[in-house]
Amino acid sequence: MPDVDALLVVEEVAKSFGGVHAVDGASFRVPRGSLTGMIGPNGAGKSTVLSMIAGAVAPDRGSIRLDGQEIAGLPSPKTARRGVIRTFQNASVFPHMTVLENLLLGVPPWSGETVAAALFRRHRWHREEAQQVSQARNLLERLGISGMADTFAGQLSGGQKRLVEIGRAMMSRPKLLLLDEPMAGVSRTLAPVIEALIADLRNEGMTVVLIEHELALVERLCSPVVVLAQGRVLMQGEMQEARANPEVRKAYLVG
Amino acid sequence: MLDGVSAGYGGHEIVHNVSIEITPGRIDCVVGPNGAGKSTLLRAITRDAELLAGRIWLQGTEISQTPGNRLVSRGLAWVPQLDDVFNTLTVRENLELGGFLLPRRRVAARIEEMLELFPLLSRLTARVAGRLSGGERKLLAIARALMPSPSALLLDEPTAGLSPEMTNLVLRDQIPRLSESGVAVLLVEQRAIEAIEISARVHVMVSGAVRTSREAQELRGDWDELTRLFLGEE
Amino acid sequence: NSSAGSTGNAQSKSSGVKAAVATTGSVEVAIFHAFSGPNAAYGPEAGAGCYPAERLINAAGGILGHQLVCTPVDSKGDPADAVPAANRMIASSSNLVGVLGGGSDTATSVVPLFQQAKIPVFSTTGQSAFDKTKDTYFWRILSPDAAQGSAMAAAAKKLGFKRVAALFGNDSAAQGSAPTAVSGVKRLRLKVVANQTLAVGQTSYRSEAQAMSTAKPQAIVSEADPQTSATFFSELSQVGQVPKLITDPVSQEPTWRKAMIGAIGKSALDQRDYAVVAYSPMTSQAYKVYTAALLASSKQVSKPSQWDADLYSVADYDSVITMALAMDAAHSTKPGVYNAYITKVTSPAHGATVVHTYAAGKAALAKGKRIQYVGAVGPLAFNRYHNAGNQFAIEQFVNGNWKVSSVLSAAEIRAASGL
Amino acid sequence: MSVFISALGFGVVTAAILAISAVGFTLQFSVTNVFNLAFGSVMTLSGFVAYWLNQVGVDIWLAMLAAAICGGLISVAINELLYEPFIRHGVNLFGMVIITISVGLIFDHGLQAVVGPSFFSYNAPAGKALHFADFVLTRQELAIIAIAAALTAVVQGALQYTRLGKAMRGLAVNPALARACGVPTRSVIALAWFVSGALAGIGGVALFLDISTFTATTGSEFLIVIIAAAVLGGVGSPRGAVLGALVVGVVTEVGGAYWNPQLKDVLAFSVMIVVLLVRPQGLFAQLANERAVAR
Amino acid sequence: MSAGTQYYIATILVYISVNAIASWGLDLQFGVTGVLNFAFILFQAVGAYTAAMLSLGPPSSNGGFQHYPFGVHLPFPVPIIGAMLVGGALSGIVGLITLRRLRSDYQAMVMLVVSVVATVVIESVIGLANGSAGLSLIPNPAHTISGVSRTAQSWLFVGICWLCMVLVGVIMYGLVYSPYGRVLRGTRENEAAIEAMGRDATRARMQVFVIGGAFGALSGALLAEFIGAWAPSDWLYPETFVFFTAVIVGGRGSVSGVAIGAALVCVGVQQAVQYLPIGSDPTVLASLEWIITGLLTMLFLWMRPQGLLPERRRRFSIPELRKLPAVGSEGAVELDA
Ligand SMILES: Nc1ncnc2c1ncn2[C@@H]1O[C@H](COP(=O)(O)OP(=O)(O)OP(=O)(O)O)[C@@H](O)[C@H]1O
Ligand SMILES: Nc1ncnc2c1ncn2[C@@H]1O[C@H](COP(=O)(O)OP(=O)(O)OP(=O)(O)O)[C@@H](O)[C@H]1O
Ligand SMILES: [Mg+2]
Ligand SMILES: [Mg+2]
Repeated sequence: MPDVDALLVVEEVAKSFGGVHAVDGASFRVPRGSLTGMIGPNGAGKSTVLSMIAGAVAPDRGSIRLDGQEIAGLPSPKTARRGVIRTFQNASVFPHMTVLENLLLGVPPWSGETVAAALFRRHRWHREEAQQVSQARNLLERLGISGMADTFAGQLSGGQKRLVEIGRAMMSRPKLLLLDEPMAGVSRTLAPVIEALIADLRNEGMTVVLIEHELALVERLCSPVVVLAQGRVLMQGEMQEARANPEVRKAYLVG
Repeated sequence: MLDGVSAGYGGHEIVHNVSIEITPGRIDCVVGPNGAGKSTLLRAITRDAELLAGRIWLQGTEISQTPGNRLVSRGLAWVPQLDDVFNTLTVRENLELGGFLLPRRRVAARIEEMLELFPLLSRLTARVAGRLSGGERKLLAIARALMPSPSALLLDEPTAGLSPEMTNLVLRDQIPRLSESGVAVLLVEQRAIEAIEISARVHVMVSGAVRTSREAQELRGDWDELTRLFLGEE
Repeated sequence: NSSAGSTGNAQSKSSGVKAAVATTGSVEVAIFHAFSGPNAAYGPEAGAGCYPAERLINAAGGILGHQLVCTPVDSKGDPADAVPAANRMIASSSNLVGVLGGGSDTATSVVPLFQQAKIPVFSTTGQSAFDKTKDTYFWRILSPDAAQGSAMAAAAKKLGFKRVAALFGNDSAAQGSAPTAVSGVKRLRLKVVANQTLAVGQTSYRSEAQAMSTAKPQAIVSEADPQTSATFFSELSQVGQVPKLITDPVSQEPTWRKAMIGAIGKSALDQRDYAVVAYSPMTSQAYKVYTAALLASSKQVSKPSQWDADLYSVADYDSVITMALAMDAAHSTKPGVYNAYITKVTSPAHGATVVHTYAAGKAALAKGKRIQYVGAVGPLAFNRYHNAGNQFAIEQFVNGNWKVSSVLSAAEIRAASGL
Repeated sequence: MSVFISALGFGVVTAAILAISAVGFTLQFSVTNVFNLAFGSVMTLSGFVAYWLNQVGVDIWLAMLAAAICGGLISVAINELLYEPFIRHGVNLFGMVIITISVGLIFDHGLQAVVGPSFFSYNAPAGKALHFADFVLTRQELAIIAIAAALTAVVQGALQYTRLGKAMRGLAVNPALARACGVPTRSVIALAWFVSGALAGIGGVALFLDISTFTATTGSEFLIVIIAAAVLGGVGSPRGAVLGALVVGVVTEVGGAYWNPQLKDVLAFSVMIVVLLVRPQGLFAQLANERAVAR
Repeated sequence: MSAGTQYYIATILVYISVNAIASWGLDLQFGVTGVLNFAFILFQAVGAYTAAMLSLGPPSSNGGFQHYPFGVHLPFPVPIIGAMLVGGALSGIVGLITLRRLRSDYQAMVMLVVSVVATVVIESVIGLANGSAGLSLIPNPAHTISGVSRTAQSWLFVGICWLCMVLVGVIMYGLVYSPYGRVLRGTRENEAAIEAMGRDATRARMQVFVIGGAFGALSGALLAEFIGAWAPSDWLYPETFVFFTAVIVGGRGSVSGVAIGAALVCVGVQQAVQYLPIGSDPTVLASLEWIITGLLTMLFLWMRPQGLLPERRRRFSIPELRKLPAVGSEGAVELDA
């Protein structure tokens, strides 16, 4: 029975890659409107869980329900259209396209993206695009890279690519945003920007899942947190509980 | 033996001015968050990343200019973090390639020694390495690196993907034993606490630079201090 | 039509376009054929006809005071390349008076261009599409491929074979004669024990050779390019006996012989091969003049002797001489003018002087006489579709030369073609 | 039945020639990561070297040896002088495909400009046909089959059991680790190119012997079939290449015997496509990992 | 200008437009979307054959010397449109087979094989398209206009071709520089990311396969009508690489660049070689053309991998954006290099 306040329910999902049990029966739920943190040591299976939710990897077993609807095994474009948007752990931009265009690809598929519309409804998509462009510019300004709008994304530094990727995900105004270590490789000056951004998103009511290694940040932002280790969920609860939980503490530092 | 090393890829500097000394019979441990440059540091030693500045010595000889494939004969061995075995070769073939520079007749004997050292591997010799479990695979990678009996060993997260038992075996058992037999070990580990327990010195690396180097005893058991350093809570 | 392959490359003094500019006062005949690609033999083959004619005409003082120049232009053997090449040629030479060209590979696309440009084109295409063409600038001396096929069937009958196999390449040249050859053999009540079409250019025909060997024909009626023939017959000789061969002018091409000798050996080839070719009394005066001029043209034609029995070369020689005489008769080198005189200098007419060389024709015309040029291939009797057609003979290679072993009568060929 | 058996015999001959070349092609790809579409040109060029030697009276089997050495050297030279610099220049896998095509075009047409668009054949009698039940094979064909069997066995065996072979396989999957094991990667890569080129040379001469006449583009035309065999077997796997060659060879000849022989290649290619639809990685695909060609 | 010169110029112009159309088709697939279609020439051929059969009339109509399964005599522009439809449909079928399951390097090789298979089939099964003799006497629509000179007719055909080119060019601009084109480029750049953003990469590839195939077919239809004949020797598989060279030289993904590349490589090189002062041996000239094509490709990949006119970087100018929401504000989005 679907939980009323849970947007996403993950039950007993498992995935192994040629003998490696990356995820081994993980269950947790993501409350609607929450900023759920996901922590765990390297190789705990966080990214794999994320990929399964986003449809990039089909789980071997288990169920994933979004708003009560089963999405496990749905291919990633379809999952994305249901409003689940993810970022990648190694920032994944479109290198030979400008930053602004990268952001525009974040907008959910819109009218200008079919052959007929691209050709015959130019006015309409021009208008829509103009709106999207100004929105994208605002976002770039917020991200502090508005000067880079016309640069090829491939020429950016790692941290800037990350910003572009987050920006792209934000453009899509998803139901569920999955962020895989958005702070990794981001400079100290940019990190607070992203942090503020994520906080804003939560305040605006978006549901976010955040994978992050920096526990202080997780503590500041996330509630609840899901702790993964060795492909299983160790606990789900508040960060303080997690910190206090010796098992978690040991798992996080020791494995 | 590392002196002011800066390294990176394609001219882009990732590791800045790192100096670390490792000595036979001692374990040095490098810890730090993801992307700190730990692996790059090791790759700089093995010539897989560009050495942009600084010099590297191995047992008194400078090896900063030595091509990557000559380092083995100088006694250096390396277990990479990822891609640590030859996926399509069998376990035995992996070990044979590890002993590429050994005299032919030594190879078989040395493989037997390795199998004794890692009994788990002995029933896997005919298996293709790519289909091993993560832990088995890592053991194989370590065994492969040990084939030429190196005098210095670079281990990049040898316990990643290992089960707790396996981790124990590797960290508590094998590595100290190697070290005791006179090998200089440079260990990169995410399992900081366990690594510190077996190490002599700990180097905390953040954003491409060594933030502190301390004797391991100072940190042992002091989780909070370690967490502070390691998680970047200053 | 003739088929692929050659060792000789035509060489002229300067490039096609340059020649037109450099030799003012001269008139130009283009050798518009494939010099590259699978049909690369066509070009040199036509060159072996054009250059001897050029030599003789110029030796006789040229045409109306103009020197004649042969210019090679590569059609590459495919229509898409041939069309721009033809248009470029027409555009860039102001003194182009005639074209040798448009083989079976390109004729349908380029002949209309020459028609438009009002330039006479002497084609060697074997396609039936031109049997009743309305193109007034189109001229064809040799019979179409269909007639060739019938002649091959008639030859099989004449040579007394009962069990006959057909073996043709799937290229356009071979496919021109294949249908009439097969239907002819059937019409003559011979047994067709095998009828094979080879996909040209394959690396092996073992299955086909095996099937052929099993069928045990007394003779194989065949046309295929050198490489295909060589591969097939070399494999046939490995699995069994190579029977007699009834071939077409392709087998007189040096490259075909070279390839086949490599495949089954010279004596084996010469004992078996009966080439059914357009009959021309190769002992005729015109032919002797041609061979002499050909052998003297070694500057422009590499290894000239390899072409001396090649019917297409001979026909191309006759084409150039005919054009030249028509110009003399018309007192004009203008293509649009002299085209109408081509039949006049070749058709038999009462009181016409029969000539066998350009010099003789020119002299007779100068005296105001009407002439009939009887060429190296024989009389050129163009019908109203500008097709001349020819007789056929069976030839064998004896002591280093092609020898006529018998001539096929018109009745014999009619029996095979049913026309 | 006898039709089938004799067709099978012919299939083995075709397969033998294919196997030599396909193993060379695939070996080189797996070790060096360059999809070398100039391979057919190397075959032709070496085949012509053998032709020239043969013309001055050298026995064809000796000439084949010379062609092997020549093919090896040409391959090494192309790699060192062209491919390596381009790779170091940052040209990606797809760009390299285009470059190898260009090199092939330049070779073929350069050769054609020199020798002309003519036909050539070796001076080598095929020998008497030998009958084994329904198999009919000439001495020459038997020799080619023997050479193919020996060569593919040697290559496969060397890869499987010798230290250098293991180094080559190791290099194919993990160059950095191979270097760390002390493998002199540069020389091993050069060796791989040499062996591949030598196989191209032998394959070229065998092909030219078999079809008895050849031109300056014969090798490149045959390359498509080689690729089909290699892809069918799983690019990068010498064992797969041999199996692919067998499938292609037998399907073409048996198919040709029972069906329209003109379409026998089509049949083989269709088999290849169907196999790929069922097993997208080919029959064996152990050495090669997925390589994205386009950007 | 003499009639001959006019024909020559007309020919060049026709070839430029036809090759530009074809190169655009390939550019859409390979340059913009990253699909390596080594069978591209096949779709040009399909277009040519289709147009021929739709305009020649029944096989018996020209004396019955040509064999093809069926034929009708339809007026311009029906054959051309039919060619595009058939070309697109066949493209779709080939795409369904190759694009869905195969990895990209295998895709390329399978395409190459498909191209060869098609040639063998057409040459062997004479009834399909008259074997290697090919189809001829294909009517040129301009020649049916009576009452004008032949020269005028040929210029009319140039007009038809350039009209088609402009139309295809406009479509190319429309597609490439639109949100749709952005999705295509995204597919080329990063498949995982574009799928994570809710776009179906396989579908995008299929679509450009069909559209590009239709463009290829259009070029083939025009070419066949112009030269009046179409045979397997016109579409041997190496011809595809000429288009690849055109795309690389012009600039992958760049609409105007590729048109220039097509003019330069497909027409320019061939014409220029004829004027080279290196003697007359036509054999050498033909070889030289291929050699130059090969060298040009390598030269560009070394010196200027982005091509003559690199793919445009789309900039959105801010000031005009502010003035926007007026309907029909085409100027709002400015394209510059
Ligand atoms: N495609 C794959 N093939 C094989 N193994 C994989 C694959 N993806 C992940 N793994 C393995 O699965 C395990 C979990 O990986 P995952 O990326 O989910 O970890 P993570 O929790 O995100 O770690 P990190 O914090 O380092 O990002 C690891 O051991 C990893 O090596
Ligand atoms: N081959 C490469 N080319 C360019 N940059 C690279 C390469 N490999 C790693 N990097 C970059 O170098 C930085 C340091 O990477 P490195 O692998 O050394 O980190 P690490 O400390 O080992 O991290 P982890 O704990 O995740 O293994 C990262 O930002 C990474 O993106
Ligand atoms: Mg992760
Ligand atoms: Mg690392």
